[in-house]
Amino acid sequence: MNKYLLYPGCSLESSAKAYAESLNAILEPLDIQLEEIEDWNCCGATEYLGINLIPAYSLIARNLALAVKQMDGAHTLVAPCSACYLNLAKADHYMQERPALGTKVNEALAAGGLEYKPGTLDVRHLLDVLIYDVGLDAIKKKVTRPLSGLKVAPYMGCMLPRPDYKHRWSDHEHPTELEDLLRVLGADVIDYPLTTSCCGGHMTQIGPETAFELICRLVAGADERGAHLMATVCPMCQLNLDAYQGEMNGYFGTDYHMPILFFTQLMGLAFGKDPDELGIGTELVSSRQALMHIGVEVPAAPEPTARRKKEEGLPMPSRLLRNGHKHEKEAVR
Amino acid sequence: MTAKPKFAMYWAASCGGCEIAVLNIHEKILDVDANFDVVFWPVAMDAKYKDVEAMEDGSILLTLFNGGIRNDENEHIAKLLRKKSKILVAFGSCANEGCIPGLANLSDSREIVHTAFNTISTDNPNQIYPRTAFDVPEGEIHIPNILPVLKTLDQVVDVDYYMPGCPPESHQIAAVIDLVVQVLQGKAELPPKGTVIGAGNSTVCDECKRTRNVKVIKSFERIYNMQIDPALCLLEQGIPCNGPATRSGCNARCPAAGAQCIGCYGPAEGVLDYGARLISAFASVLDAKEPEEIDHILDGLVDPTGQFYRFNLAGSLLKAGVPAWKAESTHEKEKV
Amino acid sequence: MTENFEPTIIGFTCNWCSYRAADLAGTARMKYAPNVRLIRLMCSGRLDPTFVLRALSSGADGVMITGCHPGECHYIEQNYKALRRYLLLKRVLKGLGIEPERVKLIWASAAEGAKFASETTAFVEEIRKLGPLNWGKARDQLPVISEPIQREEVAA
Amino acid sequence: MSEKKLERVGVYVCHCGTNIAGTVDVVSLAKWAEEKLKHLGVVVAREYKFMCSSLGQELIEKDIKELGLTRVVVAACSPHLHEKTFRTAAKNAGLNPYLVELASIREQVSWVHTDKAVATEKAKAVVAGAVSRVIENKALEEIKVPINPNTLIVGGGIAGIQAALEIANAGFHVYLVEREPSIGGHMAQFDKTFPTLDCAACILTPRMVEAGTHPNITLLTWSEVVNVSGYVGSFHVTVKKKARFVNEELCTGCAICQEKCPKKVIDDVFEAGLGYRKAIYTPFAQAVPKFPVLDKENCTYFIKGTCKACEKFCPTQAIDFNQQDQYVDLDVGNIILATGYDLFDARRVSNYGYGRLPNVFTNLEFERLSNAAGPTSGNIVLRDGKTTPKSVGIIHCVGSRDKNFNNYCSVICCMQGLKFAHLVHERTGATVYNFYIDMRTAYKAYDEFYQRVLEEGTLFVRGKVAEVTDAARYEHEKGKLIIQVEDTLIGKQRRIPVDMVILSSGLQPRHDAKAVGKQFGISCSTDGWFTEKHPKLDPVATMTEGIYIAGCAQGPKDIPSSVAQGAAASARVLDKILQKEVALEPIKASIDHDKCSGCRICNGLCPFNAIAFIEDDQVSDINPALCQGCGTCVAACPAGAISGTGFSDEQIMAQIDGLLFRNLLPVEA
Repeated sequence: MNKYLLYPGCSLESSAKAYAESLNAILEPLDIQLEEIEDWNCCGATEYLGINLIPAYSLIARNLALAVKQMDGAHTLVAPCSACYLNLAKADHYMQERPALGTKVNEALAAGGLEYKPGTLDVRHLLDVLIYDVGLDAIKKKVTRPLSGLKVAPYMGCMLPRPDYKHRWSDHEHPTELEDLLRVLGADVIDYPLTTSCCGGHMTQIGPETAFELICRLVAGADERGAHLMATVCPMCQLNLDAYQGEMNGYFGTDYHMPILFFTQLMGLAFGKDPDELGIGTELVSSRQALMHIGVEVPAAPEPTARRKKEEGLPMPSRLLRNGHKHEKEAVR
Repeated sequence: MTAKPKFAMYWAASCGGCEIAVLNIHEKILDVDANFDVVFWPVAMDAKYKDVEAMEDGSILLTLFNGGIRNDENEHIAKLLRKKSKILVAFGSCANEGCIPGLANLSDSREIVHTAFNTISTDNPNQIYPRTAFDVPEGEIHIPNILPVLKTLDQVVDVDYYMPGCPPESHQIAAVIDLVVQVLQGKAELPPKGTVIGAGNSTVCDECKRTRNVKVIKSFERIYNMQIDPALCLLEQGIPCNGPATRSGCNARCPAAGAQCIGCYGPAEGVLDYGARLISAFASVLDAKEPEEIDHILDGLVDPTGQFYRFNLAGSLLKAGVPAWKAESTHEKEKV
Repeated sequence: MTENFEPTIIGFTCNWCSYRAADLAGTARMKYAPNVRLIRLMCSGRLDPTFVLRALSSGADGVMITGCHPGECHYIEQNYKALRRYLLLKRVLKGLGIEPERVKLIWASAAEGAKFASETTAFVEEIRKLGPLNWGKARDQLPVISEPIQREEVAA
Repeated sequence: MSEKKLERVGVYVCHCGTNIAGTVDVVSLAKWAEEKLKHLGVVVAREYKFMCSSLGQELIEKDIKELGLTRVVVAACSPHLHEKTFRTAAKNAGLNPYLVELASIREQVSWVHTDKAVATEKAKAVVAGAVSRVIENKALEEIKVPINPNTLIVGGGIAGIQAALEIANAGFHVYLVEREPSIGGHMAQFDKTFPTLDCAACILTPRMVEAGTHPNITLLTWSEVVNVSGYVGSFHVTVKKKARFVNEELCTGCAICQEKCPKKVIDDVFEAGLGYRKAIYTPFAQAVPKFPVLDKENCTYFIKGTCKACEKFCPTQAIDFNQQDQYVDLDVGNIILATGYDLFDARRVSNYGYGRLPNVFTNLEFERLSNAAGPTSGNIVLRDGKTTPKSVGIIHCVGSRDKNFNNYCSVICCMQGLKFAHLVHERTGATVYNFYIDMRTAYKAYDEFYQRVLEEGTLFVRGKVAEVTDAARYEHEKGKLIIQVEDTLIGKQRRIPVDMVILSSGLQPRHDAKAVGKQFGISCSTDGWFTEKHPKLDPVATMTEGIYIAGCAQGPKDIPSSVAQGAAASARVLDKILQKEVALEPIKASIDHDKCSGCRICNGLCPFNAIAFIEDDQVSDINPALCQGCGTCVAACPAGAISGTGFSDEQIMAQIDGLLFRNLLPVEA
């Protein structure tokens, strides 16, 4: 039973609860013990580092300092979410590379009686640990219900392979780790060239049209290649592709129905767990149809509660767009 | 030649083994008595410095001087005997290259004195140290001053012949005595000044009976925890044997007895620095290419400085370690 | 006294790599510390520890040994012997109380003029920090050279 | 100083214009040498503007004759430049040339220091060192070594063939060793050559036939050099002739065996993986020699013990299944390495998709596509082997001029890209895009070819291609390869959909270049190409006497340069052969058998096996012919029994003392 320190991150407690549930479900068969860090705090996601470095890195480093206190033997800190993994890795990397930053951050941490010496912890993503520590053979042994017949588009997102400080991934543009894992689970993995293209991140809040464009490329790319569903390794990608797929369809007048699941959910299925243990069914774009290909009965999603009837009012004019005219349909039909 | 030629032997900073080696030539000592008039040999007969001072210059035909120049008394007598002797021979390793006493050159001479009077077995509660000059009613009495760096004989006076060995082998001493006797009888020529006599001009391996193959050193071992193959060269068994660099003449006495040569016969002909030769020879045949591997093998040499300069430090290019030179420079300041 | 102490260093180079690196530094007009005086050997394997001891005991404050990178020796593998002798010699120097850092081994290929220049200057600064060796008062037996060396500026 | 007779030393300080005089006070240096080194034997010290000039040399010659000089020190530039000049001058005046010593006060003093006082001081030390050293120099005679007129050429590409023909035509024998079954090298794979669009086979095969039939050339194909020993004039080389399983005496080259052989194998070497060959094959029709080779790994007989079709149908029973590898021993005087290059593996640039996207081809693959003898008989088609592309993108500098891969420019990819553009236009009428960073068309008629390809309507986009992807975003991109590039001339990102992409991969040193270099005793540059003796003035020679290099083994170059270097290398070899002997530097080691105790420390130190142990005398001995003069054994001998000429202990010890001003007259304080 090899022990790892876990930094769950905010999404696993809210929008990506399914990721957390499916992760717990596969821990036992894979003989991994994840010990959550006491009193961890937000990792600053994508914005904070862009606004103000020192407080952002101090915020992140606080987690590292807390993790060091719970080390006793385990020296790997696992982050299931790509954004958390990247921020924690960046903090450890730049505190080492730029001693001035390191000392300032440690001054900040000292206020809370904490301190972090860069390099003590090995910050790694969950997928990296599963493939390179647990190993594909060990995973293959646990597969009881191979996902054969299920066409999956492997989507690793852009934060894992770039910037790959410690050269953990096979390639910076076309890494094969997720693909190899899904094949071991028996899935029928499609050749998906957009595996590390960006999902828009928080552009859904800042510039929706750009986000919809990026989401559309990813979903259309998977759909064209006949994928039944997409497997992701990051709650933010899952959220963007799943929650905003409807709005994207509305924006482009398309009708995609591409379920977006976490790779841990697929692993759970392959290990023979039932869907509700894995949080399957909570996704907005239902995976019910897709999973029929492997004979998995997903309980019908509860009828969406009738939306509060909007009081009748005057029809709203469509939003004025930046270039003053309604966008022309340049996206794919 | 009516009166027998005069013969002298002196014992400076050394262990006296060379004197015993001379006696060790058994009945040949009678030849010495027969052919020489021993005028000055402190350990064997009673003669005073003033007797030697009274002699004319160059009146002693043959002087065997053994021992390094440790204090100013040694220096004084060395100069005196040089004046009085026709042939001055640096006899034995101490006179030639400093030998074991020369190892004092690794430390500060004042510390040596301090240690000498403070060993566990020394009872010196109120820290009394010898003073080289002391007033007594009869006047000022002196004891010799220790020199900061032990010097070899030829660093103090001009030496005619060198006879290495610690001690020189008795058969070699006997041979030298025969040679001088024959020269006296006009039957032989003295070799050119500065030659090394009583030794071979190759190295110990020449006389060693052990079989020798291409040298590759995989590790250095300590002899006491090894099962030694009696026939094979010791160096090839990992024992750091100085034979390859040590002058021949002793018939490889030690390797024949199963012990490694430690270099008492000094450097081979024309070699400037004995230790450097061994450093180069041993290092060149180490079986490793990466620095870590090389260092790992070298860790087997517990005391490299001792291994390479046990007998030759005072006669080497560096002559002494840093502590001794520091003592010398401060010593100079004190005296002046 | 040490701040304007100008160390004197003897440098051994091998004819095929490091000597040509020094020449290349020259043709490229790279500036480096003037304290090293070079001797050309056919190969770093020709370096006899006696040379180093001779230099140190004759007034040098440091010795620089240079040669081809391991594996690139013109005589195939002779620089490995130089490496082995260097490592053993340093241990003996330590035993004699001489700072082993006074002798340094640097690999420089014929194309590495810049490296040769920068390593030389760096080594001179290291020796300057260690101060004069002054072996056996050897230095003051040295004849006084006509005028003391004033240093307008130390080349970078 | 012992009272042995003083040498009469002349010191000559060169101004070298201002190169030395600019930072070293040459006048005071000469005066200082004359005064302070008089007691060592300096009788004259001059300074002159250009010592290497004939006037400068005459100065020395006159002094030698009139003042009876026995030693000369010239304080000037590096010995690598003018040592020979001043040695010849001394020789002309009757002084043994090895009694001259060069003190380098230019490269190692004036050019690298700025402070004049310090530089002059250092120059004094260098001169003092040189004078002390030259006194210990011994007169030496150059060792004449006979030159074996045979030559070994490794690598049967165009450079190797050219060199072989030049030497063979001059009447001397050549052994041409080639690793592949046939000579021809990479050039044999090309369809056309730029800029003349000559068909590669048409201009190459006649040369191959000439080499194949030349009485003075012995072809050793399907062979590799496994051992090299000896030195210039007498190298001893062992070549392993791999078993062809075809008896060369009986085989007529009728190729029936190739027809009948049932086993098809993908030909990764000659057809660059695009075409097939049989288990028994010749790489291409015009192969020289014409004997096929049986590929043991893929032959059904060797795998299962069945088939033997080739043996059955061979009219002359030339097939011999138990043929063994042969080892051929050759004695040659000189060796030319023309081992060529490897292509950069385009897979390493993952964002160009080679190996993932079917319709991305490398330049070598396209050469085979466009070659009439190629797998598609010259039809340019997509990977499906049927559809002709309507639009083609050619990307230059793949893996070259790129700090992630190879920094250097591979010289030929631009012209090759232009050639491909022309061929695509000519054969398919497709629209062609060339993506380049700089268009490098430097040699004769190259730029004119570029103009011609421009006029044919090729669309040039200046920019480094970011990505080749099949992820279409728009309707018109579906089913195409989209080239994402920043067009730096219009400052915009562009997405250009094409049917086919050709990657102009760069040239790289052979994967085993370092090992081959080590085998022949030459070194490789940091990039891995063989290191030439001098990049500008001596590009075909190496540091090792008697070993020459030619063609792409020395660095990327086009066919004309490779041919020129092949001829140049052969000229260097011919000049050695015609001299019949070569003078070797008399820098040798020798053992004094009286001092040697037979300790055998030195026996394992010589990579040239020059040191042997004489059993009956129980002493070691050095063979002067094999000794290369490195001096490692001189330094290692514990008994000091080995001495070396040219760099003796006495010389170096004296130089150390000189450099440290240890032997100056003590100045009365």
